[in-house]
Amino acid sequence: MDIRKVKKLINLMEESNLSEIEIKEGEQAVRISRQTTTFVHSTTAVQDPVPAAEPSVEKAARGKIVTAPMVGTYYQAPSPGSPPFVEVGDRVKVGDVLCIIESMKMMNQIKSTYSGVVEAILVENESSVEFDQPMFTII
Amino acid sequence: MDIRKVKKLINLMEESNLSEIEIKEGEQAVRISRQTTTFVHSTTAVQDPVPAAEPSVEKAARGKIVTAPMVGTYYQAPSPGSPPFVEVGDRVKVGDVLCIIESMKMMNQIKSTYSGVVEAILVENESSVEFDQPMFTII
Amino acid sequence: MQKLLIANRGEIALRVIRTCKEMGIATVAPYARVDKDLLHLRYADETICISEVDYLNRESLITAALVSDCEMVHPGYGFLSEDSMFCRMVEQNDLKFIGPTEDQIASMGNKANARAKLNTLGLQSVPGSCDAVSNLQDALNIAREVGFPVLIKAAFGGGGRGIRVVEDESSCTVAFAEAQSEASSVFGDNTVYIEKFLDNARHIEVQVLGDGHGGAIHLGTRECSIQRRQQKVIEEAPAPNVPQQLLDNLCDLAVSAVRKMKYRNAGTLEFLYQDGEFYFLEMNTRIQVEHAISEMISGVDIVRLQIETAILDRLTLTQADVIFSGCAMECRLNAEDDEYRPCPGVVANINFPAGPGVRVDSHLYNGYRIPHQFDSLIAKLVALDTDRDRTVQKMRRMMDELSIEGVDTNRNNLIQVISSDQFRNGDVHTGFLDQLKR
Amino acid sequence: MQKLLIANRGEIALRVIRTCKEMGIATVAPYARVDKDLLHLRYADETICISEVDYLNRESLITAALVSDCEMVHPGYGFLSEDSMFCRMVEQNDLKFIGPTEDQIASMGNKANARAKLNTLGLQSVPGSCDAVSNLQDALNIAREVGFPVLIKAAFGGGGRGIRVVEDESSCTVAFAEAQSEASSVFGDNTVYIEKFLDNARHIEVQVLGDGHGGAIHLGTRECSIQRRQQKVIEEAPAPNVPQQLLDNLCDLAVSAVRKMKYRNAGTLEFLYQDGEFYFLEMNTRIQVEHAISEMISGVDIVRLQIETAILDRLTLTQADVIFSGCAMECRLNAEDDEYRPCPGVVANINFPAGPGVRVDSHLYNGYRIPHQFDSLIAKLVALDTDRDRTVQKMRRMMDELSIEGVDTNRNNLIQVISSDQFRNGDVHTGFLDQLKR
Repeated sequence: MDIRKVKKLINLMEESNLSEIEIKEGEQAVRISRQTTTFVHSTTAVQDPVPAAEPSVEKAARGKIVTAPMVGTYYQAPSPGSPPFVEVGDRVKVGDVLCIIESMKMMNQIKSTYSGVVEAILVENESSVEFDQPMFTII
Repeated sequence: MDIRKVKKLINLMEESNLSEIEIKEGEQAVRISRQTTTFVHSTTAVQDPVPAAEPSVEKAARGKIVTAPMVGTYYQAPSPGSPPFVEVGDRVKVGDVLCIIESMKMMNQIKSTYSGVVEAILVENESSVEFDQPMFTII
Repeated sequence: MQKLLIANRGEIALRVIRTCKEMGIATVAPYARVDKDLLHLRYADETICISEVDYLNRESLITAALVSDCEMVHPGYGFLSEDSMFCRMVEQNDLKFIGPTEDQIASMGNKANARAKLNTLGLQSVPGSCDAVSNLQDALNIAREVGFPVLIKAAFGGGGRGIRVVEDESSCTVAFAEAQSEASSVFGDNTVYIEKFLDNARHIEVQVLGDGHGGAIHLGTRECSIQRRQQKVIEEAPAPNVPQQLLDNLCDLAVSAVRKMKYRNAGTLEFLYQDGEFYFLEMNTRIQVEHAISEMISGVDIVRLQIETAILDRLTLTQADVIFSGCAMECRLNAEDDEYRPCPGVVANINFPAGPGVRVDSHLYNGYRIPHQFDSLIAKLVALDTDRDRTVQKMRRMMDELSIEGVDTNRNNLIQVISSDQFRNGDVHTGFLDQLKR
Repeated sequence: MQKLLIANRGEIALRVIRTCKEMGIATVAPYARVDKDLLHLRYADETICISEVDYLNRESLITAALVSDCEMVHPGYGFLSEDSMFCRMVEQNDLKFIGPTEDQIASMGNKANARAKLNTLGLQSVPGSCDAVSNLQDALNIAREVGFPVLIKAAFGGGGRGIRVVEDESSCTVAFAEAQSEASSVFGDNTVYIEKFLDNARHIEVQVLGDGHGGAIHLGTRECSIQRRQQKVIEEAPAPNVPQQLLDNLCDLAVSAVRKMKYRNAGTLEFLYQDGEFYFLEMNTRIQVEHAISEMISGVDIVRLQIETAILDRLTLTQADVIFSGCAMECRLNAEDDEYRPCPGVVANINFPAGPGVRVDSHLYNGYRIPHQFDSLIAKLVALDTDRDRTVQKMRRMMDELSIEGVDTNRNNLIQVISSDQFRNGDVHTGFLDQLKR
């Protein structure tokens, strides 16, 4: 009987919150049981490391988020000095241009995937955005 | 059955807060169970893995344990050929010599710290014992 | 302070960051969203999410470098590291590409062309076609000339991919057509070439570094014959059981060739070795997974040398500066089952070996979830000792210390190999692992 | 197969097991019950519980060696490693003691005697008494001669313990009486001796190994001036900013002395260095915590050399075999708070640095409970690079990677030291840390 296997079994059991495991391999057999009531913490507790900037869950819950489909530089307007494509409070529909993301000197128009009112603009003009970064909240 | 494995199993059991482990290898089998409330000496309790899966710890829980106060070689009798100091079923009182542990050619008489009947002798003659290893159960 | 973008992930990204930090170079780590928990992201000066799961989008990577004001891009290995278009785009955007020129990548990327080219530079290739083979009749003629079995290889394959064994003349017709069609569909180009199949050969390679102007050095040889499905599993440096004179000749020839190519930055020339002869196989124009063992025997930080070469446009070491000592060995620990199937999962209770002469390069940490989308390599276990016997002994005890819970690994396979008498005697060849498994 | 008992615990026990496994030597690990979760117990071939919390019981350790059929005992450092009685008892029981002879331990254990002895062997001591000082008048005479401030030291102290600073003549009377009384109560012997207090000195030491018959080699110098409360915190090899000729002379003198002593096995001669002169301080007759940095610059496994010397009764290396290269540095990570108070606890989410030139010797693992009864050393972080600047840079990035939860450590203190300009310039002395803290 491999001690390693037994350890794995115990981990399995803990993870699965079982009270008993019995295993036979040919002439070998293992039975493991435990009292679930006294179980406090697992030896293999999985820590979730702090992730990089994540979209705010609260905002996400209250509206729909338009995220950046690519990494690049965010422009609010078609050219410097022009009025922005959209401002907070504007009503937009699916397909309306919301902004431009410049990537490799290419200007990519980003269109709304939702209809509604622009609740918030989450990035600053000419700042860089990363993939999946929230840019607009639309409610 | 390797005693090392049993020891590891018990450690595993402690760490994982298990109440019972049973293992069979061919004709050999060990079942270890514990109640968290009465758990005292189980790290080294199962030193004699008998084929018939006799849970020593249960016995331990029912009696008082005399453990080895030092590492050394265990002798059941004052000299080879002499009758043992005690046998299972003997009645002993506090201060009675139970065995000898040889350490550095010194013969150390080990005296009983309990009064009662010798329920079990957990070590074999001339085997080595480690510190705190259970040697006798007295009820 | 200079800034470098690492166009890669996992252990090699971590490896590059470590050297950058020591050099005082800031790092930018682009990452796919599924990789947001990668260890090196904790140490990078900046991180930029570039995709859901993709590291092959050239525009995204270069844009990430541009928006973060990088001056340099390190491609690592795999992904875009041997993509000449990526190199070109990097340089067109006034970024330094830490690797060879676009033309050198393209030239060596076509394996049929590389054979022909390095032949003219003094390295004999594995017997076979001089260059690409475009029709069946040529294929048959060459195969007859060198003798069956032969390999039909995709010119744009490489690294063990796009290879077809042809046992005899009767199967050649079908195999040739299939190889062309497969090359076309998998590598986007149906060019193939033919090599004699050396069934008892060893895979031995030479680590080189060029300054791009005709200067070059080598960092010795590596033996990489322990392979599963043409992927390396255990490597060691230097190659054992080859007369020193032959190894020295090989290194000299390799350096001579890369000097003539005016090769820039790090590269590896791969050879087959059989019956006392070396045959050029292909050239990898990037740093390799197994670079660590060359670092161990030479004391040279290859990533540092790569970056210094790119920044200064010259080599900061001469051949005389490189002093070799000892024997180094690497075992690749993969999250895979006995059938080499990848085993993603959450790792726990990691215990890596340590102590004198031990190096473990790994991006794992307790609680890390190994994603299923990428390579199964999870740790490089590297040992250095004064001679091969001791190094093998050290690797053996490292395996005893190694434990990881949560995923299956090839640990037991590795132990089986390094414990075998054949391996301990240094009696290895590319079929070793298949024979051991049988 | 030979078998060795490790009369120690923690990282050094693990260190010894690693080499034993590589040498094919079986190991027996005696342990105190509070230490049952120590990492090295997983790797030992046998484990024997010997006490509740004690590693100083000679009989228990030797009995454990005897009942498990060992041939050898490695004492590690601390505990009984410099106990001549333990050495004698080990040898009386036909076990090999991996260290010097009983007489050599006893002779060097008396620090007053060691000063006198090594003076006769060509090493000048720190100015002070020739030998023990038994009365106040002698003490005053010597102090006046060498000039205040002076140190009154317990002959059986050592390793920074049992030292009293006397600033001027007026406090000498009381100090002498107190020093004698303290020496008597703490070290069991009231013998004291006097040294001039060198307030701007550096602590530099030489690693030696002798064959017991007049043969000896050195493994270079170590700079150990970064100390807190006379305990070393950061060490490096070789000692920086000392003319090479002086270091070579020092090593030659040290080897010459240990040859004349017919010294056996590993030892360290400690010196103070001030104004271009080296002054002998004391000799440690065991392996030291900081041995790893000498291993890194020499490529020699000192524990292996210790064991080979003990088994073969000769040295397996000559001085010519030892090639030094690079600069190595060690930071001792302690589980302690800012006031150097030990912090026992359960460690979690350990992340140790790795990569080229990095070695971490530690017995920690996630979930391990650091007991309060022993030393607070939890990891030795060791860096090797081609020169001192790079080594410091490497150590700096190692500190960035290092993280441990569950206990306080001196990580921030270490970062403060290695980041300071003064340290980076190699401008260190034994008062460095106290000044930095102020």
